[in-house]
Amino acid sequence: MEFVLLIFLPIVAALFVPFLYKTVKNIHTGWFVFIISAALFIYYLRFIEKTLNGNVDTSTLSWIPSLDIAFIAYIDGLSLLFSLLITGIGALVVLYSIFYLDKKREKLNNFYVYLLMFMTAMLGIVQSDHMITLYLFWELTSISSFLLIGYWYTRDRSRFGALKSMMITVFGGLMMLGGLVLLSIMGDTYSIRELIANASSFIGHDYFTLALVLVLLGAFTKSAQFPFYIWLPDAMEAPTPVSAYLHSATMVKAGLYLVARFTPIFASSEVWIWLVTGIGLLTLFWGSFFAVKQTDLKAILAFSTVSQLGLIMSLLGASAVAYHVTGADAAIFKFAAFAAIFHLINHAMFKGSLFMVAGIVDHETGTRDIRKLGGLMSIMPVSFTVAFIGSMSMAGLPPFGGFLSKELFLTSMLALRDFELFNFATWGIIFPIVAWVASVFTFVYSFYFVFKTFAGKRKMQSLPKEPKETSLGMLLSPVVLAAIVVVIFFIPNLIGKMFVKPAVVAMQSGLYNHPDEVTVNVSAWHGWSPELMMTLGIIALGAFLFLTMSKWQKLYDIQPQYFSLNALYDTLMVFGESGMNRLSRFYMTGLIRTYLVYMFAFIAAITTAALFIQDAFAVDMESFSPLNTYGIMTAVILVLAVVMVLFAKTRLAAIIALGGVGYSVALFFVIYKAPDLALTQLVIETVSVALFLLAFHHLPALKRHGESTKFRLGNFIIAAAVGITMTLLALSAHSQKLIPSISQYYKDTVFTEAAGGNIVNVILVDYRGFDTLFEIAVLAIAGIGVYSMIRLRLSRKENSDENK
Amino acid sequence: MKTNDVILQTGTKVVFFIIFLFSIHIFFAGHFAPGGGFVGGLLTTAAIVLLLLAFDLKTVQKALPFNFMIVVAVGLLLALGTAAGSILFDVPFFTHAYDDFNLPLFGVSSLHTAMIFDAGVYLVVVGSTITMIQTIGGDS
Amino acid sequence: MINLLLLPIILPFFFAIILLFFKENVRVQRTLTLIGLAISFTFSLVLMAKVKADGVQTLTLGSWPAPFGITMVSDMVSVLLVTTSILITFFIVMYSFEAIGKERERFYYYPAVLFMLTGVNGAFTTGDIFNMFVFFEVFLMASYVLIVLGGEKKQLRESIKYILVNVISSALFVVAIALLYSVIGTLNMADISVKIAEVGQPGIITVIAILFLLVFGIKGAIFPLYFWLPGSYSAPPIPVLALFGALLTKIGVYAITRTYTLFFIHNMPVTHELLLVLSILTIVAGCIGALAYFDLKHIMIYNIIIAVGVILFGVAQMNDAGMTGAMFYLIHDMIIKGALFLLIGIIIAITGTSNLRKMGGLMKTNAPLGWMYLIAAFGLAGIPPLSGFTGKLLIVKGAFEAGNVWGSVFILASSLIVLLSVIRIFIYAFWGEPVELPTTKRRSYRIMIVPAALLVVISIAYGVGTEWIVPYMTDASDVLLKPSIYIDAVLKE
Amino acid sequence: MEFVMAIVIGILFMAAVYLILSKSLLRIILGTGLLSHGAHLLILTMGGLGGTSPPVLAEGVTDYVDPLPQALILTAIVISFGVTAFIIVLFYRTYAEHKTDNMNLMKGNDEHD
Repeated sequence: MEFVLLIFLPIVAALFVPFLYKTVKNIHTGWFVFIISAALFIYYLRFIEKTLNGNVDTSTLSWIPSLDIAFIAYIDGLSLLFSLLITGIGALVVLYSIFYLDKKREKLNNFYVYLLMFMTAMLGIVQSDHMITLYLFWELTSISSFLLIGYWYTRDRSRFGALKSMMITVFGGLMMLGGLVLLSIMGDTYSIRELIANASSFIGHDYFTLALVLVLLGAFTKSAQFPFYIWLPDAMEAPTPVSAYLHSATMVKAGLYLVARFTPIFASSEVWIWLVTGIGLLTLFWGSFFAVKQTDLKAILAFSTVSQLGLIMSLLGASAVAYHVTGADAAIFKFAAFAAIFHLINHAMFKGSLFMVAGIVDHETGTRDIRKLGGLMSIMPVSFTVAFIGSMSMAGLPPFGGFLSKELFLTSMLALRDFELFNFATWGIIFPIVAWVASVFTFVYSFYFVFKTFAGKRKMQSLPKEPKETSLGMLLSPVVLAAIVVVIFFIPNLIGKMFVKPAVVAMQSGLYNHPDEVTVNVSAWHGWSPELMMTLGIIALGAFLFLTMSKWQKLYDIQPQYFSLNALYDTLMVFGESGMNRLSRFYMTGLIRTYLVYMFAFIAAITTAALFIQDAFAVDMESFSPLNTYGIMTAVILVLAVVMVLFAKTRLAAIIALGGVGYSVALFFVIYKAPDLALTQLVIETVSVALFLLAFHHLPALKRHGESTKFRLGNFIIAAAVGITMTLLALSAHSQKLIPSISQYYKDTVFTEAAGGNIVNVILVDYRGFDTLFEIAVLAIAGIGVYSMIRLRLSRKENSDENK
Repeated sequence: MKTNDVILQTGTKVVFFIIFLFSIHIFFAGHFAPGGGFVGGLLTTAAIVLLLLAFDLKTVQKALPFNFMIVVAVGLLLALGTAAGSILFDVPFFTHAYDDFNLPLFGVSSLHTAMIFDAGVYLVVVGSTITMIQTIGGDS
Repeated sequence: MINLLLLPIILPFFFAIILLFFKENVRVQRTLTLIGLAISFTFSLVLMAKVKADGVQTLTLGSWPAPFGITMVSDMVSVLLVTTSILITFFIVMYSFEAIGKERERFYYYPAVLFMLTGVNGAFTTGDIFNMFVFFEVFLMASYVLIVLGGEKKQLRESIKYILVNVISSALFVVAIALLYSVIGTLNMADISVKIAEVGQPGIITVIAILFLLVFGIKGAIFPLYFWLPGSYSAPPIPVLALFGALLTKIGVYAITRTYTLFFIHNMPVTHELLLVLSILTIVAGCIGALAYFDLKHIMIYNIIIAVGVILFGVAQMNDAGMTGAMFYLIHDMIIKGALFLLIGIIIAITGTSNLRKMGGLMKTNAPLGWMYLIAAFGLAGIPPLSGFTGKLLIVKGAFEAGNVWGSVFILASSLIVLLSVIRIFIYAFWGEPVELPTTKRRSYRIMIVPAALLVVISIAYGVGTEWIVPYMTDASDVLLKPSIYIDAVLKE
Repeated sequence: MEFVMAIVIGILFMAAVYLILSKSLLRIILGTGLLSHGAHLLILTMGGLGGTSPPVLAEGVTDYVDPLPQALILTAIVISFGVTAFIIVLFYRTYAEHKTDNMNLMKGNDEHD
């Protein structure tokens, strides 16, 4: 079985969704989608056997072999773990959505099409070994996320959020593509595995750091790291199942996946370790700090997600240190990798359940505003329990999974102090401090989320709906997730063996041969270690802050609205519209003269510059033919006629003067032995003048329309520049005849081969008859144009956009 | 004024025929002396313009009852056809043929397919310029 | 059949002439136009197969030896462009049945379209620099007729500007040819290449090279010669705009590509660096415009300019990846621009306005249109696996390989602006609260949507089926990068 | 003689550009006329002006003028004639519709609404 095809199963299934939605009216379309994702989940479970032993499996579907582009599904511990999360949580979310979205009121066909599209995209990202197709799926997640956030597209906030998320994530994706292409050039392959295998050959390449930064831009934008996180809170406009799925458990983890996947390549770089760890910690702190400020349940969760993603990111950064140290020191950084993956699993579970609860509260009370909520504990006991479990896990308290991974996290951060390279000895102390402060805020917002909603006084009058416990169906998924959160606490090492260790081996390839070599043993009790002390501190300070929250929460209002990253984004977007509009207005005047001035100035400037810089200007008097009296006389006449055209006061004078120029040109043709030209020019000039005269009574009088002196001076300068350029060009080109003309051939063959005597005419009808054929076509088309211009007059309206 | 008009008109008729004949001459001269389809065509046009100046548009249209757009099309077809004739013989497009023929009236004359092509040129030039002049003149 | 390579030029020409006989009979005109285009398309496919199998096809007209007669050359570059042009014209003609109106149809609309196609195909195929000028004039003259056809106030006003600019550029074209002829003494492009190589491109030829860049740059709308384009292109009805947008600027791009790969190749640090800088500035200018407007037509028109910049950026790399990418992107852009213009034409027909702020909620009434638009928009922005991706990927790769790292990153970033500009149309027109549609003006768009849909489908196929297209594109890029292939084919004895 | 011609050509281009940049439509059209004259004379000059015989075969003549530029000019002349005719009509139709020949009053479609 080519399991690469399974990546496409959801999107192929999506093709049937609209059909099912239309025909099978009484069954919720979600059930079909549920079956797909559940089936995939079960299928992927089978791979655990393989990854347990560190084995991998690949499957290829070729796409553009000539450009070496293919879909290569590659399943190792890391991609399997993600695939399971995607399909497993996917199935639960779909189950939840079946009860959450009303099949009568909502356009379910669209919803599930997007969701299935997204599932394919995610599976593609985590399984792709080929960087180009990885990018393909990467953008597909951005697109499906765009469509899902904009699902209720008549709402302003939805559209705003959809665009924002797309702009930021697609930007990251494009930059990432740049990085991937650079990698492919340096490593001469598109395959990630092969890159990892010969990474040593291009470390230190000129492009190495640039590629690193570009790839990280992709990861950071997708995983909502500082300062790109701003799209995530606005993405909460999506229906809650979407938030639970995309914006907590899967899509945002794609960035983490990418960092994990590329760790073996980039870990050697100092920039990588500093950026990933530093930005991760900053994001952790930032997210947790601002989560407390929020009043919308989903917004709190969004910021908490940002913060948790930062936590995992920093762990991934720390894990790269393992490539720089050996022995006992290395063990602790290998530890970080374990912690990262472990927390990733925990987070997916508890955050998924929390989002679902937030959805339930919204569904049953009609609001997500935490200021209007309170005391729901007794009305919605099951929901409360789930929320409690999730929040406590998030706060890092026992007996929940989050506690374990939090401890591992603190251990890793403490270890960073002792890392000797890259200035860590000096600055490393910052890491545990920031980690600790952030954990305090994490504690605060976790409590804030669950207790402000469920404990305290009931505020019935402020609720739009009479609250009640929700249906069993909707509770099913969050309960399952909450149960897992508890279970993980008790069997962390089993989880570690089954999922985490194989993933760690995949991630830190080169450091291990077999998953069993990852010697991490998680235990709830690990002695009176510094970590535990820190945890106790967190609980103490966190509890204090939570209890006094109403006193200091106002402090957040000090931050002015215009001084934030969101404001920066808004400014950029406004700049993109009205700013560009103003800029464009500045030079797009709508006047053809302005445009011609730009063009002529550029043409004259660049040609003259090139002429002199390239040392191409030359006047070779030898090459010129001797002066000729008639020629000079004609030249004088011509120039006089030109001057008359310039200074003509009436249209008739101008037309006659123009004719004068034409006849002087004809004279030149006579002088320079071009009888055909002379004849033609003569007749054409006559016919042209006749045309002018025929059109005469349609023409306006010759007016200058008050051209100011400045205006005319400007025109004169441009005109003089162009004129001089032409003279210089003509002189230079004539003085540098490098190769004689081909025309001797015509003189030799005109009689013998073409049976003619007038060479010019024979060239026209024979040697270059093709020119003539199409030149008369031009004349014919001009005739058609004149005819239809005069005869067809559709409207005198200024604006007629409906195509007549 | 009336007499003047009559004199002018009669004069013009004469001049018209002179120019017209000259234009035909120029057209045939083209292959060996200055001239050819263009100039021939343009001269014919000039002759007709002269008529237009002397008479009014309607009279001229009556005298020359062609749809000049069709003249253009025929001219184009003629030119294209001459050039495309070579397709039938599978020689490169535009390969002309010429030979001496013994014609009943003209005696031995050299006939060249380029001449047919040039006739097409002539027709197009006449057709399109007259179309332009007629439509411009007819526009009020 | 040695004249095969002429058929895509001659057939539209022939049908255009025939149409002149049927001025009043619109039905006959429509039928003949479609038949003519279908036949031309068939022969262009045959020609493409022949070029693929036997290499560059050449024909020196009138049986004269090569540099003396006019040589027509069909290499993969030209035959690809010719085929695509015919195809797009076919769909636009189909669209015109509903969109252009009986009046225009009666006044030589179809002949003008076919004449323009003749000129376009001729310009793509000719191997003679002066003959290229003649073909330029053919399609220009036809485009003058098309842009002004109907004589609406706006059309007249904008036509003057359009014609003025093109008259200037034609004069410069003649000047450039005259200068080149003075120095090198020949007009045949292969011969020019040989002779320039002989004298090693001294300064004067570099200057002439720059002059040619400016001439073609005016047609191709590169910075700072593009200013005339947005205003002029927005004046004519949508089918004409679509034709212009899909075909005309591409001729400028083609001509730059041809001259800058075939003969002006001995002083690249000057000429190609200039091209590179101008192409980037072109993209910048296009991006500014694409964001600045709230008018459907303007947004799309500025996207034409961006695409020109991207293609020329690829060409300026002068390496395999860059050139193949440029070819990919060139053909992609013709197809997708055709599709997008037709689609926005339908939007304008439905809403009765081209102002984005006056639209909304079309998703409720015209969902299929919305999806098609979205796909085309993503294709334009180069989202894989749609049609714009491969080209952009290769261009970016080529630029990295050539060491233009920041240029490459810039190209990637510009895709975001392209995406933003076209997604904004989607968000404003299709999302949001539905606005009241002018019922009186609304009419069936079903006929119009067929050609648009077909073009979208072709663009999808172009992206997904890249594998089948690659060999053609690599052939095209080979012949561009190895002038000897072209020269040998023309000057063979 | 080419030197003089180069200057004449320069003057033609200069006058043409000057007229094209002015506000009056009529003057703009005059400018395009001068422009094509300049271009044609340039081709002629580039072909060399030193020949003694027109390129029509005659007994005992060998020093023909280069015929190729002449053929090119002829083509160019006809084309510019077509364009000129078109422009004249376009011009007066525009004038009729817009009731002005002042280009400054024909601001384009670049309104930034």
